[in-house]
Amino acid sequence: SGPSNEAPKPKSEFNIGWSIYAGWMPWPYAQQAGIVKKWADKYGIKINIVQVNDYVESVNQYTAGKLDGVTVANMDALTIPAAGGKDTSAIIVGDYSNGNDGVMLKGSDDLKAIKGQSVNLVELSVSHYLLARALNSVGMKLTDVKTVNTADADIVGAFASPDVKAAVAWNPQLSVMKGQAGAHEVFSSADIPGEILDLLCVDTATLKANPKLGKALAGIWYETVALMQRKDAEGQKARAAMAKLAGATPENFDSQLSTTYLYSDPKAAVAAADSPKLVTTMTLVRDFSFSKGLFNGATSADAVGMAFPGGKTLGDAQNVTLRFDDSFMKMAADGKL
Amino acid sequence: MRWVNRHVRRGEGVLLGALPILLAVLAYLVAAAQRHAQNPADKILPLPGKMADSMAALLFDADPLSGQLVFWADTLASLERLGLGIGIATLMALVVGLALGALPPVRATFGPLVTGIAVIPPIALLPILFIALGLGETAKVALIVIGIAPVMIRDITAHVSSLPREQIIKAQTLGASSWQVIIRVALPQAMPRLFHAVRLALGPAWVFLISAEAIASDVGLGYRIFLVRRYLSMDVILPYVAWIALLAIVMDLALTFVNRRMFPWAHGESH
Amino acid sequence: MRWVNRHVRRGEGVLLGALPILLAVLAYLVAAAQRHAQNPADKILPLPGKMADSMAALLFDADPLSGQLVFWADTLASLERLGLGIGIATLMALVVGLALGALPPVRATFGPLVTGIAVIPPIALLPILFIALGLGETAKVALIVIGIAPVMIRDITAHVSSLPREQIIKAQTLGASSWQVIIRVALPQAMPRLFHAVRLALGPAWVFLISAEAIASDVGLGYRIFLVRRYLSMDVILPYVAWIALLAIVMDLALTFVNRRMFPWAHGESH
Amino acid sequence: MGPWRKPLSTLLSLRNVWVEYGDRIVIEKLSLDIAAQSFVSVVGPSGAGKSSFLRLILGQEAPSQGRILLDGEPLTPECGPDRGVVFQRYSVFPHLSVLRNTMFGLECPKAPFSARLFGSARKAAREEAVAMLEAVGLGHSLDLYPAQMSGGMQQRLAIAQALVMRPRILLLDEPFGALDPGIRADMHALITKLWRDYQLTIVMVTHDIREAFSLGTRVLTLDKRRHDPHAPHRFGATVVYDLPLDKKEQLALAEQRSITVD
Amino acid sequence: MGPWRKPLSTLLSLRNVWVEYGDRIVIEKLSLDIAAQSFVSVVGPSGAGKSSFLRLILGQEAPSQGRILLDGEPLTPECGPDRGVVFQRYSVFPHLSVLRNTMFGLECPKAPFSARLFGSARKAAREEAVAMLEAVGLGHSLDLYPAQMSGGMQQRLAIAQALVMRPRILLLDEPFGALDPGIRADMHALITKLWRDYQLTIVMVTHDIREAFSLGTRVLTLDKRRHDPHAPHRFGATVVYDLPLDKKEQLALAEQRSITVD
Ligand SMILES: Nc1ncnc2c1ncn2[C@@H]1O[C@H](COP(=O)(O)OP(=O)(O)OP(=O)(O)O)[C@@H](O)[C@H]1O
Ligand SMILES: Nc1ncnc2c1ncn2[C@@H]1O[C@H](COP(=O)(O)OP(=O)(O)OP(=O)(O)O)[C@@H](O)[C@H]1O
Ligand SMILES: [Mg+2]
Ligand SMILES: [Mg+2]
Repeated sequence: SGPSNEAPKPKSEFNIGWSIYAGWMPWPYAQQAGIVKKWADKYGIKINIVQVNDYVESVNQYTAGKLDGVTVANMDALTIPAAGGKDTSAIIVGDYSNGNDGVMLKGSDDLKAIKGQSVNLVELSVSHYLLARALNSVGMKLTDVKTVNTADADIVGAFASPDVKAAVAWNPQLSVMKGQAGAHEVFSSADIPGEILDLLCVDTATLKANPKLGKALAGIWYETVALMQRKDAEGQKARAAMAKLAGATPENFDSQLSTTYLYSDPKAAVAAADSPKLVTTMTLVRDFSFSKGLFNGATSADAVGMAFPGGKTLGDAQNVTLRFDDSFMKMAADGKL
Repeated sequence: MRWVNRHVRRGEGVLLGALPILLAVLAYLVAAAQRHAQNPADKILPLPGKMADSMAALLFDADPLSGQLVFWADTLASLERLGLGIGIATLMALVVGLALGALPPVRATFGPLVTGIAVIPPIALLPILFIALGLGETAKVALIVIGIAPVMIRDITAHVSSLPREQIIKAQTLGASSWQVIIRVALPQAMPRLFHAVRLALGPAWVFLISAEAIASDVGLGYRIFLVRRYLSMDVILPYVAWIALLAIVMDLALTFVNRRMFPWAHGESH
Repeated sequence: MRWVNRHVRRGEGVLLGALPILLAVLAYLVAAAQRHAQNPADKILPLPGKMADSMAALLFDADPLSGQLVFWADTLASLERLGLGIGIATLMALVVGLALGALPPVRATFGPLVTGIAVIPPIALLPILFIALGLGETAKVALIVIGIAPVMIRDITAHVSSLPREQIIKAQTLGASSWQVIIRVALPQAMPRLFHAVRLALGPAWVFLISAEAIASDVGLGYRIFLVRRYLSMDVILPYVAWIALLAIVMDLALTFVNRRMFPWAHGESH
Repeated sequence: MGPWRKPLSTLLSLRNVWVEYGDRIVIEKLSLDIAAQSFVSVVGPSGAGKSSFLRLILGQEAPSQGRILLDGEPLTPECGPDRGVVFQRYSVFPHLSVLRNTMFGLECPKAPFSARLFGSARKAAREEAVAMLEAVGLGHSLDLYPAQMSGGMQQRLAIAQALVMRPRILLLDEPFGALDPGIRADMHALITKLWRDYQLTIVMVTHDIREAFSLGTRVLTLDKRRHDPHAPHRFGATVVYDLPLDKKEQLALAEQRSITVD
Repeated sequence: MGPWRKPLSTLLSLRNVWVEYGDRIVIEKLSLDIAAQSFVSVVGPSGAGKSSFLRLILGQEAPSQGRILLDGEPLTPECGPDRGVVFQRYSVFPHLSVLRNTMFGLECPKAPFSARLFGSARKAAREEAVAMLEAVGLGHSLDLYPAQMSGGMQQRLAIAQALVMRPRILLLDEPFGALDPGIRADMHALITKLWRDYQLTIVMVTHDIREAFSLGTRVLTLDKRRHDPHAPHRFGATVVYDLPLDKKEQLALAEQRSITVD
């Protein structure tokens, strides 16, 4: 299947949406520092890096076709565009959350104390998934707690309220919540490494018609990441600029980066994409998503098909709408950009 | 006949009024059909059949966890919050509006404060609201009240303070004290305007309700809309919005009706 | 002297009006000091010194990359959106309100549609709005317009349609057509009410502006508030909110002043 | 004014007209012809239905039963510049100054789009309006707004506004009630002159019997013919006296008046 | 009414009072004493300042210069149940029926908190109000709202509303202007009776010179003493004639009137 009966014509201007998250800050920095323009010029195209303040809205806009690509977490790529029938290619596996998401409790440092409590979190998001995995790790189920949907922007304020005893959040909010008196992180994504992946996804049809876009994006990404990883003044300057863009202090931003496992080397990213562990992870994620009714009314977890490097598929092979495409990362690894 | 003089009979009025709404519905159907012709899985403008399916599940199938019928539980929760919020705001508008409108020293003292509160966007101060009121029902009702009451108060104040001076003088020559002027002259004449103000506040009240439910909630029409917004499930959002519109229009009509019934003197053709 | 008769002189009025606002500030300071006594790192009610520090950075230090002074860039961007939004809404309120208020067949046809639009909470339809209008300025301005115009339209409609019937008749005996009744009788008498409606809409307009900027923007007062909200930086949020309130109050006063100046007939003491 | 006006053609006819508000009958079975260029005075007790009667002719209200004919055609419930009116409660435009209130009627027909005149047309209209305002004694109050005027001044403004149009049919509802005797006499002279010069048809409600007789060519009395003391609203008013006046009677009365009062 | 009322104590005195609106002088250097229990008729041209004069006594407006004394004390710019008023534009409460409008004044003083009476007190107030309404000819319209009444009916309601209070000072601004001669005569009799029985002090503005003389014990004429033809608003009005009347004159006039009109 595929969304369109007519193949999109090659075009020269593309919009890539991003929202504030530690692992995605290289994108706006690359835009400001001229790296985007450099690579776009090289391939004779124009790329606009568009900020969408609200994460959900950025993914919605991508699904609706207003953006050609978007920064998104693996679970949301599956449940929003892919489950909505939009054929999507994940061309860059940027990082995985290695403590960027966490379960917070007030007054106890034992996860088991969460039983029966109300937990504030962004429902049906990776936080929800993390909570499910956390409960699983101590032999509980989601039904053992009560979830209260809370907007991501408000979760810090909510956690400051005496009413709220438990919450699940991601960075930068999580780092502020950890600073609160009597608050304990009882479970984090570091306990399930590699399961919460942060991707750059692009519309498959657009990518097919314009492979240059994929090359330019990969070029931008790995140049910027290499720059920010440098330990010298240059690297520090780049990180400080990203911190400012994220509204954080440089120290706070560095601490966020420390819980983000950046695949700064394209080889590592290719390895992660090719690893069978990705299939296992995505199986867990899709089973959770399906159990929460996120597959658009489908009757089986197999309804949405996924393709992995090397021709492996998961779910309905006739209806593949999420493709992990390592070809551009490979080009970067091989220095062919 | 000149258009200013063309009066429309009741039956005709209903017909005429339905026309643009039907046209809007038709326009939607055409647009949706077009999008679906291009992409049969389009989520943005779902077809009626899809909406009916999704809604049927929410309407008739009990939630396995809570055992509730989701749609009705949402409606009940939202209406309760809305009713409380509008009720409190209306009461405040009446009491504060009367005091401010009828008593110049009170107006001088508290008018600027009310203006200040009216122009401060409450959603910017949510963290403070959370600390003060927690995250429960109180905070949601409070957000509605803070959102709509100042506008209503200012409207009633303006109305009461522009009552003809003669009436106030006349009441005093008839022995009325300030208190009596307020309850016998200002209050009854403020009532039709209060009804009008509530009608105008209905739209904003729903906005604040939905915002409140979007912030922290586990049931409610706004909660559901924001939850499924993550998945661009317009097949749920659109029927929910239509339902909200229907509820609001019914409230609007009921208010108009009660207003005309209770205050005939304010609506009789004068000459 | 009875309170209804106590008139407050201008100077006294300013003093009286400042009183509760000063008290509110004082209450804040006490609460903040208390919280800081318990937890010196408290972020929710920051002390004035902390706010001044944070604001100084936004006010005077240029952003290294863009070279802009953040605070002023935010203010400019927001005011532009707000101005456009309120301007368009006001114009719509005037044109549509006059047509609906003065021409019964138009009112019968489009009144229900306007009511429908008025009661649909626009934030529930944000996805559609942004999809239809893109993520640029248009969508933000449109959200403000959709948010405030219907209430304003309904207010002007109600005002115009309750103009004394005698005036309409009188104008026709003086040879006026429907069009002339609208522009020479209804329009000028709707103007003072329009100013009032804009004043009442200021608060909601800021709410919608902030909501729009919270979702899709990269500059603006609302954007900044939502950006730093992730860090619970009340030391930035509170000054920003105070600044918004100040801007709004200045607009409110300016509107009141212009209204009195331009339409003396509507404000002169009548007897 | 005089008998040569009498046999002129019928301008307005009311045929078996009723006016009801809910179950309250105000006007009952009223049939009446009004000749062109007549000056009809209407008198009757307070609440009888005189203002309602004027509203019928004005087209502001439609009768609940019966027909009204203007020049033999059914009257559309709508009024135009052929009919002028001074309402009982002086209703002038509160947002226009005295001068603009009076110029309004001169501007509308000539400027269909903007309803405002410019240049020489404006100057001419202004002069005409000022002349009329001077005739009603408001020559020195051109720039006042209605809220700044006394009751009598607003009344005179309403009169000037209607007269400057020289309508075919002029409807006056107690137009001189709020005026002092001096100004009232000036107004009588003014209206008589305009009536004669422009061949208007005038219907005037008044409570001043002498005024009714001195100005009118015909005096109508509206009152209830039957009374139910327990439900007075069950019967409506109709014409109980209809006196055509000839010139002599009028002159005599006018003279008597000027002796008694002035 | 008669000369025995004349030498009574001064109730109200105005000392060098001015009323100005911006640069428009309305009342200029007015000094005047009004005796208790007198019936003062005020006449004068339209726009002279008669209504402004009443507003001064009422306390609705403060003079821009000068002092007003009531019983020798400075008048607070506030009015209470000791003063009653009928405004020129009949101003009744639009949200109350005829009966409730009239009962209002009876309820307020007796029920400070609720401003409503219940039980027998209510019945008594109702009876008193109905009696007064019958006296002004509105006995059959108890449940109408002002918007459903004719101009004259609203005027009579305003009169009933004021009279039912029997205030010490009653201020009437053209109270009988909108009434037909029959009802007007009834009203004259009513007001004279109440004035005599309750020893009221009445100040009445009227345009009917005969009414002024037949009812009043004193007739004041307010007018400008000086005129600047180019800037008429630069001079204000003051009392130009002040005629105390004795009983004989009044009776004669009253008789003449009943012959001429009825
Ligand atoms: N608010 C105001 N601003 C300016 N002038 C005013 C204002 N109110 C009244 N006036 C002027 O004061 C003068 C006196 O008005 P007032 O109503 O007292 O007259 P009056 O003697 O009662 O006249 P009438 O017999 O017509 O009722 C008028 O010339 C009027 O123009
Ligand atoms: N909207 C209405 N509803 C009910 N009754 C009404 C309404 N309007 C007028 N009436 C009644 O119609 C009757 C006639 O009113 P109208 O104004 O024609 O009297 P009028 O002869 O002009 O009296 P006046 O001399 O006092 O002005 C009155 O008894 C009044 O109560
Ligand atoms: Mg009448
Ligand atoms: Mg007057």
